[in-house]
Amino acid sequence: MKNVSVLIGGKAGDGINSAGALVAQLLNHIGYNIYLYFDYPSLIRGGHNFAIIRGSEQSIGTCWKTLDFLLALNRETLEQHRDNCSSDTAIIFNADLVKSAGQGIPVKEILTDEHAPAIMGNSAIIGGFAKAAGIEWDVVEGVFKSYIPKGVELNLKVAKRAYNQLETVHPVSKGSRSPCPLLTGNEAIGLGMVNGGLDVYVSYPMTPSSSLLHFLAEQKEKFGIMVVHPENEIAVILMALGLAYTGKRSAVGTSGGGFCLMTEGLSLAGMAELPLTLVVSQRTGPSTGLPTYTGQSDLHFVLHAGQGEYPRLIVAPGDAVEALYWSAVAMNMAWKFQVPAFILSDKTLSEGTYSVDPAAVSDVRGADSPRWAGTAPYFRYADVPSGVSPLAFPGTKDAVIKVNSYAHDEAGITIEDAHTVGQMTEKRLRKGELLTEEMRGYTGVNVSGMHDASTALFCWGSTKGVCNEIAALLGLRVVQPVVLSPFPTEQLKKAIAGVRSLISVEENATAQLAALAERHGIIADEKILRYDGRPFLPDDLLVKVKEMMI
Amino acid sequence: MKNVSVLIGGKAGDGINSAGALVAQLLNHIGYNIYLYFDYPSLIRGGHNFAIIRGSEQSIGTCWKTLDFLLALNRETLEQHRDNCSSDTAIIFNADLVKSAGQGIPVKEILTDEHAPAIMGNSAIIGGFAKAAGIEWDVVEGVFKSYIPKGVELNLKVAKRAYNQLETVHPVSKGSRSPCPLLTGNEAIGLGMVNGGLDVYVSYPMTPSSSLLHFLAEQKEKFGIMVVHPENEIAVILMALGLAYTGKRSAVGTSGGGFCLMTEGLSLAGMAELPLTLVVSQRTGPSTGLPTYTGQSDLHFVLHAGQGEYPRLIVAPGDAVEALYWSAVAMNMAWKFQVPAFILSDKTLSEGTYSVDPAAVSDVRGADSPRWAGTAPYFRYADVPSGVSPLAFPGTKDAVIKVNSYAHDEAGITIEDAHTVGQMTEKRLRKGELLTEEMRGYTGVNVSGMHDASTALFCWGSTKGVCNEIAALLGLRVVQPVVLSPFPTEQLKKAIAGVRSLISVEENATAQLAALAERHGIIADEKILRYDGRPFLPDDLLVKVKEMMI
Amino acid sequence: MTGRQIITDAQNTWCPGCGNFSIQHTLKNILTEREEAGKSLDDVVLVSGIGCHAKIADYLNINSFYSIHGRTIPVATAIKLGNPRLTVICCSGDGDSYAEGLDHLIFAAKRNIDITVIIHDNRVYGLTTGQYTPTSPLGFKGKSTPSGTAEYPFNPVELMLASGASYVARGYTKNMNLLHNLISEGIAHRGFAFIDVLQICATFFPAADYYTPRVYELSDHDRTNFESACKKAREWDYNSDSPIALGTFFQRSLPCFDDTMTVHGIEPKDRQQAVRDLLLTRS
Amino acid sequence: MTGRQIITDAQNTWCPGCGNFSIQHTLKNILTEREEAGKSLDDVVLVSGIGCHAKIADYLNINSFYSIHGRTIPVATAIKLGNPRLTVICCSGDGDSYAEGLDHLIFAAKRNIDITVIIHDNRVYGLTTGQYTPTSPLGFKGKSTPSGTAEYPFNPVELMLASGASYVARGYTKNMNLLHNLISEGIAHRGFAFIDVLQICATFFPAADYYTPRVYELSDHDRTNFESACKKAREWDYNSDSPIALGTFFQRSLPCFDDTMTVHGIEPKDRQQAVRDLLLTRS
Ligand SMILES: Cc1ncc(C[n+]2csc(CCOP(=O)(O)OP(=O)(O)O)c2C)c(N)n1
Ligand SMILES: Cc1ncc(C[n+]2csc(CCOP(=O)(O)OP(=O)(O)O)c2C)c(N)n1
Ligand code: SF4
Ligand code: SF4
Ligand SMILES: [Mg+2]
Ligand SMILES: [Mg+2]
Repeated sequence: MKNVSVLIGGKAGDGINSAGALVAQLLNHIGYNIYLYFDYPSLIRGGHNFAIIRGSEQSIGTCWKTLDFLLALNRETLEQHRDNCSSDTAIIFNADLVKSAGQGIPVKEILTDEHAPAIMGNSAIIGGFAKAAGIEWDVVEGVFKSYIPKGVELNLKVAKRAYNQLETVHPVSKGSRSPCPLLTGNEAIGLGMVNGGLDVYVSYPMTPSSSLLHFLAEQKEKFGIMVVHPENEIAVILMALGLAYTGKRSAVGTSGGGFCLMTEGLSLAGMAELPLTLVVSQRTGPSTGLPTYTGQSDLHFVLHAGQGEYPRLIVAPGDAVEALYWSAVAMNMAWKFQVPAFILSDKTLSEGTYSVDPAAVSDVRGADSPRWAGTAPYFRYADVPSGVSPLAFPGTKDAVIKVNSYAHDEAGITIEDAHTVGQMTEKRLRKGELLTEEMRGYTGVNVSGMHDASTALFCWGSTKGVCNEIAALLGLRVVQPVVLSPFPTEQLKKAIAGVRSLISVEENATAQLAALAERHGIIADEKILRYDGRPFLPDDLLVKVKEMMI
Repeated sequence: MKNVSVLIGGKAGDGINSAGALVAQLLNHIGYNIYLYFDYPSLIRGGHNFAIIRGSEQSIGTCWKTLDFLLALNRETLEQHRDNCSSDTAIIFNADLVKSAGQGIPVKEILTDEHAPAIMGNSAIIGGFAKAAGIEWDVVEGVFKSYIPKGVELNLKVAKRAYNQLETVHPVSKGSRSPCPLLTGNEAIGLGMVNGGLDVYVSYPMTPSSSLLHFLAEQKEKFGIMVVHPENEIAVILMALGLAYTGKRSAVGTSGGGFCLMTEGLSLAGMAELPLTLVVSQRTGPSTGLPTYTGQSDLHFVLHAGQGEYPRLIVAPGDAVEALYWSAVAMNMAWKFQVPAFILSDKTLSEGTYSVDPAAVSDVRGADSPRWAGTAPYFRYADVPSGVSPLAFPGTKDAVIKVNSYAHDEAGITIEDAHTVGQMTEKRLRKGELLTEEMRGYTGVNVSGMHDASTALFCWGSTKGVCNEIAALLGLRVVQPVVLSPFPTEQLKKAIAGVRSLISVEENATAQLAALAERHGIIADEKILRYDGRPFLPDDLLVKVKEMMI
Repeated sequence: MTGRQIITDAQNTWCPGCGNFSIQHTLKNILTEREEAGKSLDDVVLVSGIGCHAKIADYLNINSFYSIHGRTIPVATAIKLGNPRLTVICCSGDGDSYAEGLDHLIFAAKRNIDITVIIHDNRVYGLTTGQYTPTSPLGFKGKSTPSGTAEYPFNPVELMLASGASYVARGYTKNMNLLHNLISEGIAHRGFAFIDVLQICATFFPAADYYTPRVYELSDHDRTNFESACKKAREWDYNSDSPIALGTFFQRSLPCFDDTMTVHGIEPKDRQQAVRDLLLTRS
Repeated sequence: MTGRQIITDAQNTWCPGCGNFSIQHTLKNILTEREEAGKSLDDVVLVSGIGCHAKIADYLNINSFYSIHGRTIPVATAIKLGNPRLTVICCSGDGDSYAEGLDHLIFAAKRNIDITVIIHDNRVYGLTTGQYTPTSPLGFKGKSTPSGTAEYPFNPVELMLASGASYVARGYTKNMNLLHNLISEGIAHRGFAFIDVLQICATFFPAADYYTPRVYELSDHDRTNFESACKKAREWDYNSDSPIALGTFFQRSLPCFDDTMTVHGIEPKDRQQAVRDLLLTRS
């Protein structure tokens, strides 16, 4: 068995997310690459939560519909996921609440016997799963010891009871890779930004960006960063710009509605040429929409947000490894060109968990704007050939540093004459050209699958995972632009050379990537769109792609 | 003489705008079509203001560089506009402050003699101009009596003194049309919205939209409308949506920075399906930019603003007559399809003055959504085939009217299931298709000039005026999409049939209309761009177009 | 509609023990009484923000505008302006109207718009899983401030008094009688009514054990006296330990924004004439 | 830089008689004194919004962040957080910080961030040619309210007291001595300093004839007493006729946000190690 798929489900408040993480670590520790998808409605207790954990010897970024194991903490889990079960699916359930075929665990009895509190019930389920999957006890013990913060011994006792009661019905053979770090997309973005030199993270909570705020707040001492949660998103972005003015590498994070409130500050960043990194994690829109579900419908908004014209970088990583890398790049490019740099994520990426090779952590900080040579007077907007004026920060001897939201001259003083306005606009445009040039040095378009296939799946962001899987099955090419602005037209043209059928696969209703590519002369022949908040599953996508290929 | 061009200039606070309006009325009353351009920096007193008033027997919407008359209230006017003078230019000036060739008026002396206050100095200049242009005294008298609110007799005395002192050096022959109303673009937008049924205008001041707020506030009793100026633009749009919920036809007005703050509310309008009319008047960006100068750089922002996907109407009128008409249409479409409808203007249009045929005022109100039939329960989002659910407003017997920013079911209750999310997204998309269909019944693309020319100027908004002028001179076609969303692809394809060279003429740095057209398969061959805050002048554009045509 | 079912069939997703149930129950009773008194519920509109509190828009079977985070109040203001015959009730959160959209709250008080604002003040962002709000005590350890906040809370009652609110009260979800009276009074009050409700968040700020021994009902208090209202308001600063007054701090009568802004609409054909007349003045 | 030319060469475009000249002059004097006292001007940052007041950013030859309308204060807050050694002065308008961005003002007070906020309170939007603001008197006829406003002003001094500001004062552009003292004190005050300056707008709100006979300087006033600060603050409500107190209403000492938020940065190589360590805990 090269692939294993486990679903654990229960009520919100049942700790499904952490139980899922433990299952993921078990599979990690028996040699698999991991992908975890967490599905939950917008409420705190009750409702139906579930996590799907997949292990594979290939690197993966999507679930598979059919399950090897279904771990049901309640009846609803069983009812909702019947469709995901085959006759081979091993069902493990809390026998106190559920009646089913498969193996029941008398959770209450175990807890009572062990004098353990109710929250340890999940350990029984996980212990049972381990046995059903034939995972050795010492793996369970090791994982529990590493990942259970409190009362690990008692949890182990509870788990062991279930372990001993169940049968190995669906043995999972060991995979070949050594355990590696598991990170959510948001964690990877956070670490990437830290690698890129992040000094201050400013954010107002908004799903699915909040877990990035929580992660960085939790780790702030460790990384020596400041984390600020202000009164609203308008304050967030203006604070980030104030910080950038003092030379601090700042970043903000939000989702669509919060980003709306940042657009005025974004335009200020463009005009004042203040470096800024923005994490925008998409969810289902419009408006409040589905806060805890995914979407890819804000690409054009992010591309054009803010009045007026100014260059911006947009990268849309497809998994945690890419997130780690590109977040550092974004931070660096913001500083190198004094432009806004976006890390465009989506709920699937932000809250999904992926295996990350630690070798992916490299120190990419380094890129920066030139610094002022110190000969007064200082011109904040010196009209140098590159368009990138040397920086100085307040407190620097003899520098009078004036940044300005108005049209301004080289010194940063407001002007209104046509000549200077044109001159400074061109200076900003030149930075854009330089950024385009710079990004040619990066692999802005990923190509995977069969590199010479004449049918290509055209995708961006987290749908990369599912596209890769389908491409492997059908022998297709996958073309995934990671850099979306400046648009990597030439790289993309190369990437699709020989493609006769370009199929855009997007989680929105209007095929936004396809529209963007069209503006650059690249036409998608077909579109497969999903806009109900759920990520594509390989099973469904497979059918749709096959239809297109007839 | 078929064309006459007058510039009047002085300090801010000198009343240049109203003096310009009087000159415009003089030309209006001797039979000319009028265009007035007003140029002023962002300050209250001092600086240099000027108005260029042009009269023509053709309908016009642009200035001409070379002047027939230069009326200089101060020395700066003379210095700044030397380039606009030819040997034929009649220069009239305040002899107390300016020394020049031409005819000086001893303003102080006249005022002293007539015991008139300083502010009446402009009347002397205008009187002098009238004489220099050979305009009969009774025209002056009539215009003064109609347009000077206070102390008209004394003003006339002052004017008469200057009139008597000067020579007719540059006689302006009478034109052939009868006097007609002169309106600024903003006034035309206001009147159009009133015609379209406006109940409440909500706005926070921001140049160049403020004069619309002022105009409607001034006229509110006359039109029976409410005008609200709240704490900021966020409140503005949310108030407009609250009003729409009660059945009031509301509109908002702003410019780029204020519009940023409205984007979250815009997305709410999209999701909650609340009708909303938005006036966005562009100025030079990014950020605060040049508040009193023009630009056309917010098209893509307006096209894509707000997270998520939902249909919207965008119309960009090219002059006051179009503004009057299309503003009413926008208001109606907002209500017919329960969508946001934009009137996209720019400083040149908003604050320019144009001749408007009163026949252009027709009652276009009428379009509306179906109303609820009254059989409870009421479903605010009834999934009818058209996608346009029947409306009811709170206070209606037995109707429970629930609007919602979350994904919701037909009753307006929050849901999170994939099926309903997809269903309601499709309902909203269907409205978009219907809107597209509806707009096919309107002339969404104006074609003027030589209809069969193989070179066409491709423009939008106020640049229509200057393009028309050049086209007339060079025998070109002008293709001006007024409807920008839903994009009138078919009409546009027809409009450019036979065009071999399509030249986009835009007041931005990235050719936004050309980019939009490209996404719809229509490629501009050349681009002429201006981005220094100043509108194109025919003289300059002529040179550039000729270069392209070589 | 009479005898309407006041609670919808929407599934309630508040946590067990959540104070929002008390607020919902109170509103339900008040609506029932209103119907019993022969007043139609068709004229009532509920406006909510986004957060746990806001789900009440789904649960009460009356007209509702389920708005966006922080923007409850401009919507409610406009609904009242659009149709002054409506009774407009705002259910908002402390994150909603004390953080994201504080300015709107202050302006509503300043304008004395005739709406009733109920703040479900659980002193935490519930729906986004537990971050500090402007009323969380100093040092509160939320998910965005795991080592404790660096900010004192502000006192919303004091702020509302300073902003010119004409009805200012504080309730508690564990004192439902009083809550009923305060909300009823707020609705009856002609003008802007503000009620800060100490709402128990069972999951992220379960403060009942703290509040219950400290709360007391205002008595012998002259609600028309601004000075003593301020004094009482300051007794508890949402941070330090002290008795917590519940009840109406202040009430006075002032002109309402919805009255002073009233417009006399004119007939469509008169409007068109008005447009024509206007044009005449420009030619 | 020492002995620097404190006024830039930018052309000044304020109207003749504008009170902004007094504020500029006062700041110029204060900066000169600072330099004379041996403190560098390199460590001073001026942050402004958008409006007539904000043009001061062009005119003073010091570090400046000419921000956007209403957003002066979050920028200033962050500059102080980014580099606590800097002296941060905010010049903001009444439209700016009482309307568009009121929430930020209140939060700055609440946080006690060590910045000095000078509100050029001309009680009108100057730069957009004369609309009412939150401090315009009831019935003010501005361009957006030609038949008079329907709103009472709020009292910013009272609001700031209720928000927890640790230094609260009011100045007047026609009393430059006092203005000098207040701004100097505000800058010297460790914590959030708020100064509402009654600034004459010569064009749209020429109120000198109204103010001059009514203003008086606070004396015999205990600025550490919150109750009496409130009382004095309420004496004039920005609307009715009454004496107008100038001076410092209130001052107290509180922990500053910039202190409590301070972070100890770590070296780039240690950071990378920290990232690696973190990864280890996840595998
Ligand atoms: C503009 C914006 N920012 C952030 C969010 C995310 N968000 C949803 S609810 C909420 C907090 C709600 O807190 P509160 O108003 O106190 O309500 P509670 O859940 O505590 O009832 C936040 C931050 C959002 N929906 N919109
Ligand atoms: C978001 C936004 N809305 C509106 C404006 C237009 N605007 C510029 S200055 C100003 C008012 C300024 O008033 P105030 O702050 O009192 O400054 P003053 O001119 O009176 O000094 C406004 C509304 C803007 N620049 N940005
Ligand atoms: S999180 Fe708190 S406020 Fe939200 S439903 Fe649960 S108990 Fe209520
Ligand atoms: S309008 Fe008023 S505030 Fe602005 S510069 Fe003129 S006098 Fe000063
Ligand atoms: Mg709360
Ligand atoms: Mg002002």
